[in-house]
Amino acid sequence: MTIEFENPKPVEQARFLLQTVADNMMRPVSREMDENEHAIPFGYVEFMNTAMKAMGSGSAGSLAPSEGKNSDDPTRAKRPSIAYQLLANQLEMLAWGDVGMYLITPGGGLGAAAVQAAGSPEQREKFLARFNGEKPTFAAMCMTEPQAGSDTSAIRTRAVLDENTREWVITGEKIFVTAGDKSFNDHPEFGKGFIVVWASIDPSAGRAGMRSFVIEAGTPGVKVTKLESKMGIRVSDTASISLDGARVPFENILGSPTVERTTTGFKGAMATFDATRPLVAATGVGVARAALEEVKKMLADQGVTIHYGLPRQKLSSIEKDVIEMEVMVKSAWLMVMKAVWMADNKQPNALESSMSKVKSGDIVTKVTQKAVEILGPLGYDREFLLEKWFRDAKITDIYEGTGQINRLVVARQILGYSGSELR
Amino acid sequence: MTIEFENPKPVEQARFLLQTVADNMMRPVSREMDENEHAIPFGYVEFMNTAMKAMGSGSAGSLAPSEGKNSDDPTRAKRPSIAYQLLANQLEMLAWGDVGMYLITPGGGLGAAAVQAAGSPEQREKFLARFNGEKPTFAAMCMTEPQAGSDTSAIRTRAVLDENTREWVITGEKIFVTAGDKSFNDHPEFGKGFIVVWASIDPSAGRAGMRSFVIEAGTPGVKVTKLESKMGIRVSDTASISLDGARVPFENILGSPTVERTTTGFKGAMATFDATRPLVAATGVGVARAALEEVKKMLADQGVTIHYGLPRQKLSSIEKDVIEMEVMVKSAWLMVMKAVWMADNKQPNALESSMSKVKSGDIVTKVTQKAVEILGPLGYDREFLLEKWFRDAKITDIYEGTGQINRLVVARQILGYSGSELR
Amino acid sequence: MYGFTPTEEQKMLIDAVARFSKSDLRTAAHAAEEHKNLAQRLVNKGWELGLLQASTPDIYGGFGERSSVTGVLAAEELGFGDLAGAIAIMTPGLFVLPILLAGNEQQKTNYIPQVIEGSWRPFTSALIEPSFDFDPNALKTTAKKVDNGFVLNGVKTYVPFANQAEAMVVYAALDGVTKGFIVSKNITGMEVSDRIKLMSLNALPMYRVTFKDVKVPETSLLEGDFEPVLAGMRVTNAALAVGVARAAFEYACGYAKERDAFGVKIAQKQAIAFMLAEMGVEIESTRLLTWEAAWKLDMAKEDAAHDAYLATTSASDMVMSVTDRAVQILGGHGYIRDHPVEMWMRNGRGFATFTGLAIV
Amino acid sequence: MYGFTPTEEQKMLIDAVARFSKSDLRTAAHAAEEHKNLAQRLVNKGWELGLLQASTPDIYGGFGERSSVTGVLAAEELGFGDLAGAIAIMTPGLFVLPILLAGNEQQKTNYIPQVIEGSWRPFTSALIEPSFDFDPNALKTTAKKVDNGFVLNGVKTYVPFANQAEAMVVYAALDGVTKGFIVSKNITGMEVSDRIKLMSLNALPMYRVTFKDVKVPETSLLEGDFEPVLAGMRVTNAALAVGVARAAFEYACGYAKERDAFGVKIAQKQAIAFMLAEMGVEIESTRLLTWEAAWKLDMAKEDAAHDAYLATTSASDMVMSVTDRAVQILGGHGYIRDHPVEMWMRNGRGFATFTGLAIV
Repeated sequence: MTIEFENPKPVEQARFLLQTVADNMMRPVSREMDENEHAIPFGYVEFMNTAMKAMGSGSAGSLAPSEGKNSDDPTRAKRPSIAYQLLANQLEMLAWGDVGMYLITPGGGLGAAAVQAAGSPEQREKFLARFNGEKPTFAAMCMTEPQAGSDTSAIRTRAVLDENTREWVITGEKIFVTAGDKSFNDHPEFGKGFIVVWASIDPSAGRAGMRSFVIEAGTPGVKVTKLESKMGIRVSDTASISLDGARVPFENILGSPTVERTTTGFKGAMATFDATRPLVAATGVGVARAALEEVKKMLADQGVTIHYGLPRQKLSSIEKDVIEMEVMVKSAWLMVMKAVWMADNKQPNALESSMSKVKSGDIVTKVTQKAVEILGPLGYDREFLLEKWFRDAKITDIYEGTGQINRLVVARQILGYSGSELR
Repeated sequence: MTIEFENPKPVEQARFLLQTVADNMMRPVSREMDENEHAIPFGYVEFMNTAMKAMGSGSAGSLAPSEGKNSDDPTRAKRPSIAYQLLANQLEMLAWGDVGMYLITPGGGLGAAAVQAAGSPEQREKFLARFNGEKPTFAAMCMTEPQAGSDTSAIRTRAVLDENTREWVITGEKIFVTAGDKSFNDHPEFGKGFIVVWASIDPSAGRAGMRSFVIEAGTPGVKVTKLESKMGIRVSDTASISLDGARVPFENILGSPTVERTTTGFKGAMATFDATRPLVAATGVGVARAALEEVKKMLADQGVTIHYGLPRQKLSSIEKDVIEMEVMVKSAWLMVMKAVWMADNKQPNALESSMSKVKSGDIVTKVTQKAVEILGPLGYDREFLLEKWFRDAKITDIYEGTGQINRLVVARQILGYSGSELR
Repeated sequence: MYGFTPTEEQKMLIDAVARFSKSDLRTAAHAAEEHKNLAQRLVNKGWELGLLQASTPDIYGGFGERSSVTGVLAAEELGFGDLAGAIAIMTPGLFVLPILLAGNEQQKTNYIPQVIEGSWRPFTSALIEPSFDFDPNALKTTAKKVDNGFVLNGVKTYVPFANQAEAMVVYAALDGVTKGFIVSKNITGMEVSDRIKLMSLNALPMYRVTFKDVKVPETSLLEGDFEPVLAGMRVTNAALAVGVARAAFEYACGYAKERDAFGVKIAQKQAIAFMLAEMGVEIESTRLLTWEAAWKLDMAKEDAAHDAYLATTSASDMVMSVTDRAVQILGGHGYIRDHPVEMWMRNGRGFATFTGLAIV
Repeated sequence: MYGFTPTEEQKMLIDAVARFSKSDLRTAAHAAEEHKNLAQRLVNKGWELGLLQASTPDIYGGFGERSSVTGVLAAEELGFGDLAGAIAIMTPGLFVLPILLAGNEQQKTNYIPQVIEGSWRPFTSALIEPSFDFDPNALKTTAKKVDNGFVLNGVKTYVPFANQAEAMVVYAALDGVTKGFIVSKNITGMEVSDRIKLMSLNALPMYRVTFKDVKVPETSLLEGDFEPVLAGMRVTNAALAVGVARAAFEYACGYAKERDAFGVKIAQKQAIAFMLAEMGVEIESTRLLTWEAAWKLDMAKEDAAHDAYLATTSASDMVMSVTDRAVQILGGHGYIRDHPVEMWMRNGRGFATFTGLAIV
């Protein structure tokens, strides 16, 4: 083991490749997609579906962690995996391109990640194969409910087993489902996706009774009732999904169908957060870096040079701001890298994972806010992308656990407190 | 009623006078007093004892709110009192001079304020007359205990009535008693002072059982056990006081000797905070203003001009900092003025009072920290006073309710929550 | 003396503004922003509150004297309702008040009554320029003295209602000093762009205006100092920011007291409660800075312009922070446009740039 | 590859430093600060850890190659124990490492072994100058080329052990470029002031040193670039700041978990817990910046100096904020000198100025 800070070749190659994607497939349509909220950038989606296969990832593995795959791969047995590091870099670069478009990259996203993390080998095979198909295919995670946000224990969606048909009958309301429309509704351009729905199979058991269910696109009783109009990441469809007695095959439950009075199942979901938080953080860093680079470029175009190395007393206000932004972006990225490196090295990273999310949510907000301010009348104008990134950025500190929830997680880890000791 | 922002003449005169005091009696000895932690600046103390009488205040009224006095004064009947405004201005100016020295201004301080607020007319006469004597005289408030800081309900000091002698027998440990030594111990230069001790007469009654007692200097069973070494305000003696069966005359209890199951008595103490918090806030503003003015002066001496009116993009980092410091000092002062103006106008000001304390604690910390930073190697050097003000400043956000406690109070007021609804 | 209570007269006016702002502006705000269209009916109704008229002496068709204090009280209320609506209603003031402050008698008589006496009509002004370090005291738009007048050259942006404006005050550097010029519509060399698109204020039609060798007569020059005009714009900007911040703050308070999580209302969590407390403190501190600066303007104090600058500096940071935290408190709900806080956050960032869009 | 774990060798060294720092430096820190006196025994013991020796090749009397990464790991641990003690122990490095980095072979052979091979002896350097905008790349102390040498003029301050230093590296602007000069004690024209008094570091003897027409021979010039020296100072400053911040953070965590208020431990209050969480995040983020910069220095990456600057910039703000919050968490107890946090807060503010007091 050693302390070092250099990307291995595959990571550099992936960054180079995705930089090209960002430059050519994302940035040129960013503004148009933002202005036409519910339009779909088919060009990007189809390109990525092909490109990811060319990159040897192709399925959920590309944009969701796939530890299984790596540990199965004998060639990788001897050196530590870099799968998460690779992924974080890919996501950072895509988000640098357009974080909204990144969110609708085909491959299954969080839905596939859930199957990957909590499904049996049979389930993985059954549900994940589709992401290797010709058509771009989506899957979505349905967790949040109108009255249950950060407090997932308040989830009201119920799954009841119909003993006669051996089907789960699921009823409830889900909101904030990323890619919910593309995953569930019929789009001729896309393959058949699914949604993963969190529901209780035994409300009296609290969190121990929580399970997730794979629900195939088009299942009767399930309906996308609304696509949200959002501040930013407008190209990403955020759906409300209503389930009214939706019938789901018994074997679509992820995890055990019986309830033990432990919260293992739920902790599984929380462990997914440990894996996904640094990845979300990576996307925040991508947006922040985009804004920082654009500010420097626009300032340079105006003849403004940033002098580094000076005492603060000799800096201009803009120089001080830009240097602080650079510190923020750089340190947030290092925190992401540490968290994913730990994941790759099978080290528990609940603390570092949440820390990276706290940091990223914080800095992407500050950096984009400062970027718009520095550019004055130009920063605020939709002629440039800075104002869009300001809007896109804010979601980083909200989804996958708000900054507040992640501070709680960090504090509990630091203090050695349980959830009941520090509420 | 109208909106206006001009000091009436008496306030301007008081400011002018105290500016002279600050310039001539405080600043010249500030450094020396800071370096010799437990020395007493007799010159200042004696001067102020005389000066305050000349200013027509002389007693507790000068440095503690004295609503009674004003409403008794028939000439003031027609226009609203400006007593609190005057006081806030006096304190701000003294703190501008040296906030540690301000804290040992004779006149009774918080101890006298407690008698003023909670005592009967007889008690006021009996205990407060001494502050008009020839010798500088001190009184102190003893509330905090080793295990009871912000949480005053945890006070363990007990007062038990000895039915035979009709004396209260008081036992407990008090810490952080400002001017505890000067108030209780024998100093030939000073008059005989007292301490006001908070104790429970009925622990089963919780806060309803809390009372304060006037304990004359030198009372047997009471001992100053320690003078704290502090980060700043070193000229102000901060004492630990131990009470071991101290016997106090029955009539020295402030408030009712019987316990009703309400928290009226305790709320009285809390109401004192409404009165004193903006005054503490005023002292914070004084320190902050001192630092800001010194920074501007030292920069001007180095040929650095602060340009106002420019867009942030054209400011230097120092200009931006100084302008922000100015915004902070100015707005904190306005919040103090509003809180004391409300007090003068008999408007409930619990919200504004705590807001001003939050703001002042916040800004004096930031301003003095920035001041030291801006002056670089000079800011950190004990050759100048900036580093001292940095140390003096921090107490503002701690005493009379920490920034956190005051945020709680503000939030409860804003949200309409009780203490049990928002803990 | 100090005082923190409006006069009875001010109270009556402000109450009327507050009622309109809450019941009319606020309720229309969401649709106006989404459909990029503000109902003229609403603007007219706001105009009829008579704020500008009350700031204009009767010899010019109004019924009062300008009071910046009254103005900032009103601006806060309007901003609390809806920023785009507030600016639209106040736009004719951008034309009238600079003339009142810096114009000569003839200019006042010629121009002010026609604006003041009728219903709301598009008179505006052009100050902001499309450069990152736009500085109202160092304009890139120039005025050159020529025979019988001046020639204007330059580009302005963020000009409300420029496309339909009957006249506007255009600011330009005359020998390096900012001066206002009255420019009527359809003047040769002036070109109005398509409507510009900003991060917010979609309800408000704003334009870029280019001046290419635009010849204006000598009588178009406002000879008076620009400083009090700019100071007036700055306190107005600050007051509008306080209004927007208060809107977000109150909304977040209400939400936090309703929203359950982990068995309590989220407002009962210190993390949320402390944010709200700090938001409250910051709003109040900027409000008081704004009031004092306005009062100093009214009293013609020497440091009034200085204080106006401090107030708007404070306001820009405060409103960004407060509106950001309001979104944060609402979490995912804060991010969707069904709730108004995300719009206030978009408004919020703009105040660093909005000085010049309104004046009281 | 990325990696975040020290090598086995580094771990052993760091563990030894950490043990010393905790058991020796920390326990002595309070008395040393209060009595303005650091026990020489302690400094010697720290010296015997061999940090500088391990950074010095064996041809100059040491037993290793300089590694900035190892250096910052050690510096964090020393700073965690006590900043004044840390700087005292590291002071000879201020003399040795610049010679190693920028000196010629003869200078290395002449000077380094005598420092390295014995017990701790006062060799130091003089970089900081008493001006508010002190800039190591634009020194006011000048070196002028004359026959057979240079003439130094200027004033230095914050020079550790200047009164007893057997030799020091003095930095001066030679044709506007910062260069180091080796200056021996008792040289004509050099005057050492009385001990200076700062806000903290009272245990550390520091002095102002005036150079008036001080003539030094040609051989005293360190011809190499100052940039890597400065970068080394900057990462060290950052690492020491991380150490101090971590000390305050851990102390505050411990206190918050012990202290009761309102029926719970104060750490169970979100207001306190969130502060601790943020402190933890900020410490870690600066630590990683510091590590990366140090690694880049070791790898001689082009942007190493740039990153070192960012690390120390981050550190200065971070350590101020963390130590301030540690005091705040302790409340009144944080303000009294019985607890170490107030000293750490005083240390904390100094890092904006301390670059130049240590190098690894």
